[in-house]
Amino acid sequence: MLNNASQPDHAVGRSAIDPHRLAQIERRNRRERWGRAWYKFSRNPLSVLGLIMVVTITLMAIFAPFVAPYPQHAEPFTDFANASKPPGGQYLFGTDEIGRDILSRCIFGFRYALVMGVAVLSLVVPVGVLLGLVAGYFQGTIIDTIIMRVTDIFLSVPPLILALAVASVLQPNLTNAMLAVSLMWWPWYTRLVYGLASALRNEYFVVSAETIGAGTGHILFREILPNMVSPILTKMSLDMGWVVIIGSMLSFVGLGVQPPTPGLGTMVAAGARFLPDQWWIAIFPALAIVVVVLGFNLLGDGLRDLFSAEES
Amino acid sequence: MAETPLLEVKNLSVSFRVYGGMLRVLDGVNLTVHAGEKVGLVGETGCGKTTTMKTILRVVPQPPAVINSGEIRFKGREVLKMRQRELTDMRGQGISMIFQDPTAALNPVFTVGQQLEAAIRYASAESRRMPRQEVRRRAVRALSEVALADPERLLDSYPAQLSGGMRQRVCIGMALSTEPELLIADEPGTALDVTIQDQVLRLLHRLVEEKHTSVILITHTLGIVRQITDRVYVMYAGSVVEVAPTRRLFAQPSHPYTQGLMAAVPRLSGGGISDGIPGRIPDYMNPPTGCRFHPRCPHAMPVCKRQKPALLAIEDAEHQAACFLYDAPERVRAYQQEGGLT
Amino acid sequence: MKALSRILLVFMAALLIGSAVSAQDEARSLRITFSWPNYIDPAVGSDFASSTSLANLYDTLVFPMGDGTVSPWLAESWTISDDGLTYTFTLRQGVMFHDGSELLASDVAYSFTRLKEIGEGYAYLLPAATVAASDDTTVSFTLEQPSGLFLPSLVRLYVVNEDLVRANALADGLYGENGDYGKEWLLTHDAGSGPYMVEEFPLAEYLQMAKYDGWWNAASFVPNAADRVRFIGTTETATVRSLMADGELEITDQWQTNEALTALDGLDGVDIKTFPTMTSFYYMMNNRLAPLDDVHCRRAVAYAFNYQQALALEWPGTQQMVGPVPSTVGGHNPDVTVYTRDLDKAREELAQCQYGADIASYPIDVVWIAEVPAEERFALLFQANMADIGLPVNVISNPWLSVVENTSRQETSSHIVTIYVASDLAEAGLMLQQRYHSSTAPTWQQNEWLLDPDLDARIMDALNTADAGERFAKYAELQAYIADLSPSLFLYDQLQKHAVSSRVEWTPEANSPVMGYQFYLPLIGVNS
Amino acid sequence: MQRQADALRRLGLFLARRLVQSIFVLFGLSILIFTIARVLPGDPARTALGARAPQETVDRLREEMHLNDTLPVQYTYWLGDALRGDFGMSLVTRRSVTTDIAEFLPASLELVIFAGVLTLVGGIALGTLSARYKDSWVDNLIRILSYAGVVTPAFIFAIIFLLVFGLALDWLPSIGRLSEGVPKPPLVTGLITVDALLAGQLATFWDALQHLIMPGVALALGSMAQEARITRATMADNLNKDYIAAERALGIPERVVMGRFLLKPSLIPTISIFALDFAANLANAFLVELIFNWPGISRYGVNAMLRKDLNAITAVILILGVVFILMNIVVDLVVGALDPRIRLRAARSD
Repeated sequence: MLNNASQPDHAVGRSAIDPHRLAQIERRNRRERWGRAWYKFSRNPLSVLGLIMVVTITLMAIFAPFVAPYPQHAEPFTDFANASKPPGGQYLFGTDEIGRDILSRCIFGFRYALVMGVAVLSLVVPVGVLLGLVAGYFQGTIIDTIIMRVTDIFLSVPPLILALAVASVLQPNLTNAMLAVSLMWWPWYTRLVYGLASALRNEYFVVSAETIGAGTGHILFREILPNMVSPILTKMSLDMGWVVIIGSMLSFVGLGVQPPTPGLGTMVAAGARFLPDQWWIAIFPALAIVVVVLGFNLLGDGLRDLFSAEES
Repeated sequence: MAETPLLEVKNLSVSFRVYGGMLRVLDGVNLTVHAGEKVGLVGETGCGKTTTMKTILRVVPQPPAVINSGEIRFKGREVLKMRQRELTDMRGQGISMIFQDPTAALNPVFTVGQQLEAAIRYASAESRRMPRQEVRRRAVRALSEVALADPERLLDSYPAQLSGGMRQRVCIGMALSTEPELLIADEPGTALDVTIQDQVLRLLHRLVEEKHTSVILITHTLGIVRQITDRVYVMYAGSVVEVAPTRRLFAQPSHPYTQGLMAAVPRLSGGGISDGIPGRIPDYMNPPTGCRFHPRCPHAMPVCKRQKPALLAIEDAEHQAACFLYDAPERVRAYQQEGGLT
Repeated sequence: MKALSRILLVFMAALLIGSAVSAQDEARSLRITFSWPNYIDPAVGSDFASSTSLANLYDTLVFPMGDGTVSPWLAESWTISDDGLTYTFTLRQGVMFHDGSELLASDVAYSFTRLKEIGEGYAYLLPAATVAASDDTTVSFTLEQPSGLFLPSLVRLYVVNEDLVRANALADGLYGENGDYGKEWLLTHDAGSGPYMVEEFPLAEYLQMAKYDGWWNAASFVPNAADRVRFIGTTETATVRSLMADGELEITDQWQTNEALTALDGLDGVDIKTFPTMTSFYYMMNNRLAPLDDVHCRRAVAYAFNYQQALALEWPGTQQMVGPVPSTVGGHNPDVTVYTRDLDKAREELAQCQYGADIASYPIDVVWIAEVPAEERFALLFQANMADIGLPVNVISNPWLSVVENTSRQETSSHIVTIYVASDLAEAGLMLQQRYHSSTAPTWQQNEWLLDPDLDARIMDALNTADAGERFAKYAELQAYIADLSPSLFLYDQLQKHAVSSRVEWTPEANSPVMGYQFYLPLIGVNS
Repeated sequence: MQRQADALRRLGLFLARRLVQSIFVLFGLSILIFTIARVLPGDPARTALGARAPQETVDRLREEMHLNDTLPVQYTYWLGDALRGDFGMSLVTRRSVTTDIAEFLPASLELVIFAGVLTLVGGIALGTLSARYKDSWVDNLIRILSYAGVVTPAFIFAIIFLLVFGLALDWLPSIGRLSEGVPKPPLVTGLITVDALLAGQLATFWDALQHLIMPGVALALGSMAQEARITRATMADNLNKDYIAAERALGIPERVVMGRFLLKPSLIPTISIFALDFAANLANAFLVELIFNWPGISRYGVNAMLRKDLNAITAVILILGVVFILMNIVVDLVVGALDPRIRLRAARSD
């Protein structure tokens, strides 16, 4: 799991005579390592597919107003004359019961899915990682006990149900849904990082940094943290998919994105009333969810393979 | 020479498929073992000894391994064409193998007894019908034979509870428990310290002598080869480069690689051999053309780069070396006149 | 592999045998889907599923008729004292509860006391009174003040079996010596005398009832009345569709979308049945929030909305509301101002409104109920229509509980909340009280916040008028007054729609529009 | 004998330690949920009785629920009641939450256990198949299907199954746990299939089983795909281990090597993930339960959340927490049973 490959470079860096040349070497090494990594990554067509999907979805989300055929359909809009049109020429994915283009709404739906994922992870990862680092480094102390027991409490219930409980207490909207999911998600990072940190803290480079009197902050963030970047990145990529699923389930029961804002889960829930005859109203948003999750899963698996291969 | 050899390997080539291409690990291996014979196989780490042996037993993981060509005959039957059933019959009773690292070769989640008893139970059609107690009795005997005390208790232990030496003995006991005709011993005891290694080898030697088992002994340690084996194969980078009766090999090492190897003799264990010869074992992804040893060979000639040498008799067919130096003298002259290589 | 396929084979065979065994039994079975939960305690239940169950499990003193009047039922006759305060009922003899004991006047008195003390469900409909059973067949109620609603509201006084309830009451409860008043037991059991009785009630799944052959009025059962009725607690479109297609459902719930109903209509042997209800769809405007605190602005909005297009989004046959109450209730006034889309008039009204010149800087929020997704399209239509007079609109969805919370205080009440309101009785006055009396302002039933003491007094006066003709005349005046005030947008009277199997003989339109009586089971026939 | 007694003692110690930890975690969890539930605006007593209930009844209920006390005091009352198995009244069903859970938990357990069996059997079988025929078309097909399974939410499967097998083909019953007219077995475990077998009612058993298939499979597919992927990865990894080559070299038949010597060490990650999936399914099943009108605990819990039914919410989450923790203990036991190294390490640390 651990990527110790960077360590020798690091050790050399300490005893260096010509820092300029060393920096050059390090740059070249890094370039080579990235090159090798990319080569390995690109050998697996599924990982590349995942990357392409994620990049495409992200671009579509960012440039939704330009990509979507009918961007105004993602806003309050009615066209009852074209309501519930099946997929076809003018509307590739058909229209919903209000006459809105489902393709356009799905493209905007990517936005909210990604916003949710990015917001949740950017809240959760720093907090979870920091707590895990501290608890792992101060293993056996009271700090460790407090942090990890609280973590255990959050981990003792499936995250979805707790997120639902929190979301149900708050006003239903995207922000609160993100807060609810975040509140339940950080412990998973704490636990991951805790395990890694408590293994790393006895490594020679940490011990040697301690002996030369490096500060706690330096040890935590410059010595330990860089060595767990790959598992964290992998987990983040896989988690993006999960957050999207959980977000869509919250929206499905009405606790997430509120209509007429086109949240994918909201659209599935609204479309489910028209099954099976107007299947496109529910199925395309559902497929959109699957595509997002699939993209991040493929990418995450690719990263995991890559990092685990690098380690061996 | 009229009788069928026990084992005959002809021109065996095996590659490994990896990210970025194929590793051509075995490049035309030839090897013969006669009934009752003890054959040594020496060469640097990574030269393909273990792969050859695993391929003979067809336990090399496929994929990533791909058998490109060659024949393997055990008692005249073609191993590469065997069906699963025949393979299972051949393994154990016919050929059995002691793996290099006893820790890795023992399944960590089963007791010694469970593994040993399975080996005994599935050895033959008769043994499959044996009552449990009989299997157990034989398992106890197999452990006693390898001089392990308190075998009853050992049978109920997990590998993690044993010392390295005990694990090695267990592996030997297991390999012999099926009473094989041919035993492949892959560097037995390398993982152990020298005194225990010595004990283990003595034990192995004694057992195969008692049971008249044919042996292929893979080792780095030339001293052991000298003590135990009748004949020696020397491998380099996926091919056999020299074969001779043990005494003749030591008296007159002929292939430049073997000569280098002998020069390195004082070193006891694996990695050291190459210190005697400049350079490293080649990259299997893009191996050297012609003779794979030529980049490191002090006598290299242009032809060595062009063409792969076949095994050539030194004095008679018992001693052969794959080197153009042993071609007909006039040809050797012609090769040498082509000029230096470097 | 072989072993696996053998197991599979056995399994498949077992399935076949299993399905053969579980084939339908002979009894006539009627299955209807409902929106859950279903509270069958007469002092608790009040929504559609509950009202329907209660109407069939229990009997009442009087019975609601299709023409809006009530007829004798458990009570054979009654007298009203001259001051209009005391009602004395003479009970029918020989009415047996489901457990075989006889229904007596004391049971009626107990039921009334129990309902009022618990205070949930329909308790608020019945006016405060003292009740006394002078003998086994005579029970009298003395009101604190005269009420025109007392007699009609008796259709919500379900008579429970006192002994049975007492026997099953938990000692520990909120109601003093009455313990829990049998609430826990009555959740899943009945103590009634009605035409059907509870057979099985797994709370989250369905309510199964069996025909009660000992019913006092057994002669009214249609010959092919169902032996067993199951109210199934689901409204999921796909599930309902699957049940209907497989012949495992006779009547669907009323919550299916128009699209789903059209599709169901396409199935063999399934038709759509519609009938008017006492439910209307209102856009409740907050009359205390700018710009809707100006009557001219409210009228401008009322003239700008496109009612015809809204009706086109509903099931064919749906009618625009005429005035502030559903046209099915007694005392409805058909001659009131009815707003139709007329942009000229709208602009005229807007010009008179104090915010008219600057209307674009008074955006209004329209809140629709998230649990009723069909409301979204009307909200979006409203938004599009208001753009025509320059009024900006935000469309917002809120879950029901938030709406309840927000409408309970004036400062959190939005500009407009879109709500379906059902009248509990076929009385125009009751709907007026529910919608516009100050007492309901802090509830979801009124987002208007009229808080007009004069109007309150007029409504109460009308309700307390015992004479029906006089009462209805007062109702008519009130309706005209409110229509001119334009406190709300009166969208349409809801048409109730069900997909019905052709095996079923059902004429809900002949029944009383009082909620629950459309499914009066003794009158519904099922053919096999 | 001595060894056995030793092992039992160690097991007892392990369980005792885990139980103490669990009690601590549950205690913390109860504080967490109680806090979440009580920050809700509004009067729970009023909400419970409805807008029209008389004020005096509401006051009495407030008194009974100790709502007039401070939060910590309320919590102690609540905890005391909860320890006695009394979680108060549910607002949705209007009866004691304990009764509700006793009724709805077995239904969910039956569903989740059925899905769990499918997950385990299917996941391991597919994973083994995939590993055995690595890189062949079988492997590729299974891998693609697994991906589809992992990324598709269970409720989408549920809808598809309902439309295909319930509606279009009409092979399986769409809703509930039993068909109309099929006799209910006497209540023993609450799992209808088990109770029917205990009572010898075969017809009921088959009917209940048919009702289980669609929701069970819909729920199982996701975790089954996950298990298959994990099993494949571990097996493919272990397949290259020397001990497998050694066991093959000893002439042990392929079927024994694969089915015994490879399977056991490969199951450890699978089992760990499985147990967590099992507990998570109990909570995540609500949309599946909704679609198939399955009277389960998670549908009940989510309904409670949507209706702000505080007593039910707290109780359901606590119960799920208990199941989750129990499953974690079971994982530790099973993994310990599968892997002697873990057992030995645990023994040393004692």
